[in-house]
Amino acid sequence: MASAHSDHGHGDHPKFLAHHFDTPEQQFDAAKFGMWVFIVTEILMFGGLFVAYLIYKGQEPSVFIEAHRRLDWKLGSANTIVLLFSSLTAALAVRSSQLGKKNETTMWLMITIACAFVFMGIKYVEYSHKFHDGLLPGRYFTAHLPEHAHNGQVLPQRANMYFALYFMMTGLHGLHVLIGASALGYVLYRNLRGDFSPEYFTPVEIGALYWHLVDLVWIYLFPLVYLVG
Amino acid sequence: MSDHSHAHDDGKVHAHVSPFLFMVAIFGALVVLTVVTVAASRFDFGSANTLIAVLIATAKAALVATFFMHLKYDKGFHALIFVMSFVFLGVFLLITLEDVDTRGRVDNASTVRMHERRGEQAPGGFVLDPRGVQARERQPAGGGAHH
Amino acid sequence: MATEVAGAHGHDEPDHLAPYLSQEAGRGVKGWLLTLDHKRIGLMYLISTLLAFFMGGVFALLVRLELFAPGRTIMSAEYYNRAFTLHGAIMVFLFIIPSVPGALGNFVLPIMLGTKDVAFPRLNLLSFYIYVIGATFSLYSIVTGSVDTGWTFYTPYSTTSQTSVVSMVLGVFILGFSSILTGLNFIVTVHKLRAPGLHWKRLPLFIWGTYATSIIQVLATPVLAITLLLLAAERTMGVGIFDPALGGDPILFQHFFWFYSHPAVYIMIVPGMAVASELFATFTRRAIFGYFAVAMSSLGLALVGFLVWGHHMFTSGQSEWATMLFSALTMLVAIPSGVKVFNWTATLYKGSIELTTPMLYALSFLVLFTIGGLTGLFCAVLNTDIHLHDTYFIVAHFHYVMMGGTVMAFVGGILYWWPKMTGKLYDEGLAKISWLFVFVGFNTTFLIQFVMGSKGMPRRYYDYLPQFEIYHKVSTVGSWLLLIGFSICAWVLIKSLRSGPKSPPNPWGSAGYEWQGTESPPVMQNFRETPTITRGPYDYHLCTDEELFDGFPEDLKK
Amino acid sequence: METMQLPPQWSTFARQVDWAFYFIYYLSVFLFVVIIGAAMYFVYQYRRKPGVKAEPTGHATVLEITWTVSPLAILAFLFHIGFRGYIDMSVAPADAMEIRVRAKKWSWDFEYPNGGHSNILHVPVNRPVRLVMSSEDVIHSLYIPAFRVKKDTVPGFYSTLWFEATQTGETDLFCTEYCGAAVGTTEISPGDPNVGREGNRRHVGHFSMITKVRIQTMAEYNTFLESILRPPTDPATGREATPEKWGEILYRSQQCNTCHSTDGSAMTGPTWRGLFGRQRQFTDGSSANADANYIRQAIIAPNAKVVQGFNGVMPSFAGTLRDNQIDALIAYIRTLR
Ligand code: HEA
Ligand code: HEA
Ligand code: HEC
Ligand code: CUA
Ligand SMILES: [Cu+2]
Repeated sequence: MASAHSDHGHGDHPKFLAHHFDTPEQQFDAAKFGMWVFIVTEILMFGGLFVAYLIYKGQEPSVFIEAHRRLDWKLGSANTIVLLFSSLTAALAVRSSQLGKKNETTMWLMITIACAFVFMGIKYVEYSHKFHDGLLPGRYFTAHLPEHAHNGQVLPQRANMYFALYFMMTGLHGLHVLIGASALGYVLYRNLRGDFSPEYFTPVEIGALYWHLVDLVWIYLFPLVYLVG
Repeated sequence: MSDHSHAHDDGKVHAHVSPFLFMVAIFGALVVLTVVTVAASRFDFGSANTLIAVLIATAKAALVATFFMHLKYDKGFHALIFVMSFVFLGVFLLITLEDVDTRGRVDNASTVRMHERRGEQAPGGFVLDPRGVQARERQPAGGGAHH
Repeated sequence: MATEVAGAHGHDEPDHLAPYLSQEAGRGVKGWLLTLDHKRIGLMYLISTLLAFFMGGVFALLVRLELFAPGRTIMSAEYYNRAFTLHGAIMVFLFIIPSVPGALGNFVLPIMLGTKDVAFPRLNLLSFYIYVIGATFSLYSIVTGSVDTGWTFYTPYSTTSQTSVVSMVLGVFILGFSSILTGLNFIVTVHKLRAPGLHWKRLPLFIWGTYATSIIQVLATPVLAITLLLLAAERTMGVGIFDPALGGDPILFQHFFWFYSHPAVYIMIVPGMAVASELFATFTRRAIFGYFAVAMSSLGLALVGFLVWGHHMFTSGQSEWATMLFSALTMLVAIPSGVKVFNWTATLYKGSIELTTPMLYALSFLVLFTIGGLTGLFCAVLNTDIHLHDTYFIVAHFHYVMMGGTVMAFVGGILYWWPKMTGKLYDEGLAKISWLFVFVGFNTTFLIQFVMGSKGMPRRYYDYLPQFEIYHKVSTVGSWLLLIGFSICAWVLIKSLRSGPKSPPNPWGSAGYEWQGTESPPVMQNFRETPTITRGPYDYHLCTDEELFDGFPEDLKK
Repeated sequence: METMQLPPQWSTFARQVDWAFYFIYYLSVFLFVVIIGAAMYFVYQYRRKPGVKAEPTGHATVLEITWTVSPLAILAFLFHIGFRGYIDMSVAPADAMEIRVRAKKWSWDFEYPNGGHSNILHVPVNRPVRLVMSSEDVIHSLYIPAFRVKKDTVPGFYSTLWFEATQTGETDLFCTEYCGAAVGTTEISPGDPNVGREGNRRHVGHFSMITKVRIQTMAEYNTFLESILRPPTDPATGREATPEKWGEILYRSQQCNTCHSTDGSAMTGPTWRGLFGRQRQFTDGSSANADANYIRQAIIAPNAKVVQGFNGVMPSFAGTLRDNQIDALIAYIRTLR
């Protein structure tokens, strides 16, 4: 508590500073630390799926290789670039709000959110394709039937496991994209309202951190699921 | 707060502002690595495939974390807990893999899906859909280990 | 420095210098349900977790009653299966995991840290409501057919059970988030909001324990979340990751489940140990022996606890290699637990011991946890566990650690901080009687279960062979003694609320920061002025016994 | 030998396990008495007395290091004894006799090398026996306390277990992995090996998935093996049972009665009363006449066609029931007009 005793007359207690914090720095650090701890929990949550994926892949590599050919690596790559780019714009949004450039922040945030929608759009195309081909998880998997043959070939029925994991992983990730986009939407709203300044840009920073996490998960998901069968 | 008060004593937020072009350069590097990983997947490195993919992904993740997420200019503790989360995940993965990989080593009829000697599949397991008979014939030899 | 002006606040603005229970600190129902104050939230947790304990206890009594005689006694087999599942699930997820951190931690932690609130008060309220929503889902599951899977939800039984598994699983999933957010909040609070002068080596052991617990909550609970999500997806969409009929591996489910649930047993016990440390210090008037070792052993338990989950799977068909590895690693957890037990015992040596009810509970904790922990070793040793696994020996083991350990510490902690929380004293004489019933009742119920288990009585049995009847009878009678004990205890608390004498600020003469620096009950912002810490939490040697009650010579105030 | 804490020692493992158990037991008693004894003594000796202050806590680094490090030695030893015992339990001798165990809700089926089946486990004494186990629905676990052995049976996997009995006699075999219960009560026969003290109807489930292990001399065991290939003796006539009677015995011993009634009431499965020769409607819209072939099919592959109004929960008895047993069941169902 560096300036422990200056917390009384509300005069030098800025509006954005909650009553139980002494300094803006303390509040900023706490928020950021909190977000990092939260990121840790997200990593472990997604991690569970990655563990399941790697274990089943290790058990039946050839089935997984055959199954992963049914994903469209081009769409996957496109989505990778979209997310990487949105990560850049999110970082730039933080930068511009640090510099107090409100309009620029608005622009970067809007681009980031737009990227989220592009990503979900591409996902939609991919998903509807999979549904159509009977590439559904577990019990609903039908791509081993002759009517779903692809270039005259059908998948082994065991490939159901690959798609179970594919849908769980990308589905949960997609959900995070939506949550992240909504969080950024809220940040955007507060930015438009003029809440932020070079002294106070915590929500932008926190929102962007979360968005980078969404990107991080995809960075692992893309090569493991789309590229290495 | 005792652990941060030494850094600055004016209590204001002091965050590092990264140069614009630097950020764009990082993005460029990420795109290049994406191209590399796609290109690498065209070649078969055998069992190293997954490892290579994970290594490239880790390089990308490191770039995002260090520069976009400002870990480089942040408290060391944040980097520590970030890395620790991967360590704990590693423990989970490795010991679980250890189990799955070593089943049936001591007794080859134990915890395996197929009875070696009788060639009978364990009941209650994977049921082949009768409609997919043709599919089964097409299956590559390696993948059928558990059928 | 008491220059705060109440008038500076608007009408609805709570008065930061009014006692937190008073109307000025927040009016009516809204002042409670929408409060951001950690003390009020702590109290709301206290009430909810006690309700959960009561509910879990009722199911326990039903289970015991059914087992009083062989064959059908009061219910059918299907309902018995629901009863023990709900007993286990409620006790674990609704009661014991949120109990100490949620209720006592929320109340005491910020005060001990010399701060006004936790780092994220809004998040704190949110975790409480997430808890409520999760509990509601679980209750919904109970009324719509309930669950009969056991608290462990093993597949493929849980994927095929006809009962209302999905809503229970979602309930527990949601409760998990509550637990994660509380842990996150505490970690940040401990790091960022300590009062000036309160460096790590001066942290009370309660804080160390809660901090270690929070680390486990944050690292382990997400894996439970994904496990339960997969289970729900399994039931609703048939994804098949854990379903052998679709090529999945049920043993993998057990890995996933125990990767959370073993660390979770330390989420349950470490806060209990944390409370016990405070009680031992206060009622021996002495610093805990080996403070540093006790603090580090909490972290040690948190970390080593992540390496041993497979000891629940020795007979599951897990590979022999993994089995041996897990057995070896499990041995290691005895070390930090042992360090704690030895240090508490050493603290008693040359203390000035007062046998108040909280101290009696702390001593019960010591005795019962030692029994529970030592019997854990029978489970950790491979060839004995093969025999004991899934028998009543295991049931007795975990009741000794959970009920004999955590619940004893929790009740001790409630009584100890009761004057701080409510500003009222309770009836010590009656409380001691209730303790006696609880202690004797507990041992009657569970000691005999060790014998029954090692003789071969399997757990989760609705009916049993005649040779086990006598053990079950004794055990059931014990559960009635427990009921009497807890009923008296509930009466003690209710009586204190209604007509207890007003408590002085520090009725126990404790040197703890929370007793020295605040009123009982504390004001809304805890301290009239920000404290500066100049001494350790257990520095009894710095003052005379008389001074203890009125405040240290070089008090927190200066 | 049976002790206070443990069941009789009827297998070669038992002595080793019990030794480990009692070693930890006395170690624990010793530690408990020392630690808690000391604590209680301190509580008495240093009770609060007016004018006596607690002595400030000092340091005793050597003591602290001792009690942190020395338990390691004990723990290493504990691991060692458990490990040795476990290795013995994991590796069956090469000459072990193999018995196939099939678990299902809520009964055990044991298949002997000669192809015969029983639902009580018969084993010869002083001969290593290896069980190769499987389950077709949920996880169960086979537990024989007197042998100190236990192993889960996991659907989709095989698991193994071995032991060598050292004494003839009869002892209990339990299911120790929770596996649910049937709705309501079920009719049982007096000869049922399971527990039941509620007359001829009782609850069945995980807790009733109990049977016996009968340890016999080699000669007795061989006689038993002979007998399971023939119809059993009819208690009423004392001679070999007729097919109809055998079918009735199987109806109970194979636990068909947990799901099928013979009195016309529907339980988990359709009643058998009046089944034979009736027209059956299936959930897929098709229909068939319940003749002998149909019934055989319904027993071997029950879920190929599911009768309307029911769920396909009946387990397949292929591999469990032999042809002449199925014939006997058909003969029995024929009598239920
Ligand atoms: C609060 C909860 C809690 C705690 C603290 C513990 C503590 C321990 N538990 Fe327990 N356990 C449970 C809750 C808990 N357990 C539950 C709920 C289950 C069953 C779940 C289910 O199936 O439903 C279970 C089951 C369980 C099993 C699985 C049994 C089975 O199903 O087959 C095992 C196996 O290793 C085990 C071991 C241990 C060990 C080694 C410890 C150790 O941490 C104990 C360490 C403590 C001591 C050893 C005593 C003090 C130390 C000394 C006095 C030092 C000197 C001692 C020596 C050198 C020996 N436990
Ligand atoms: C925190 C954990 C906890 C606690 C405290 C308890 C407490 C008790 N438990 Fe247990 N129990 C479990 C966790 C716990 N349990 C778990 C996880 C399982 C495994 C489930 C499974 O297999 O899936 C289990 C299983 C279990 C079984 C085994 C069932 C079986 O395998 O078939 C039995 C049987 O005796 C039992 C009994 C009891 C009894 C008699 C108590 C008693 O101590 C209860 C005493 C409490 C009361 C008597 C309540 C009365 C309270 C009041 C009157 C106060 C009033 C309060 C207010 C007014 C606010 N429990
Ligand atoms: C777990 C419950 C269960 C058990 C045990 C069980 N069945 Fe069934 N059985 C069913 C159900 C449910 C159906 C109806 C659905 C179907 O046709 O698969 C059925 C259908 C049948 C049918 C066809 C009946 C009809 O009405 O068309 C026959 C024949 C049959 N069972 C014989 C047996 C025999 C013989 C046994 C024991 C050796 C047995 N069942 C054990 C549940 C069971
Ligand atoms: Cu079968 Cu329990
Ligand atoms: Cu455990």
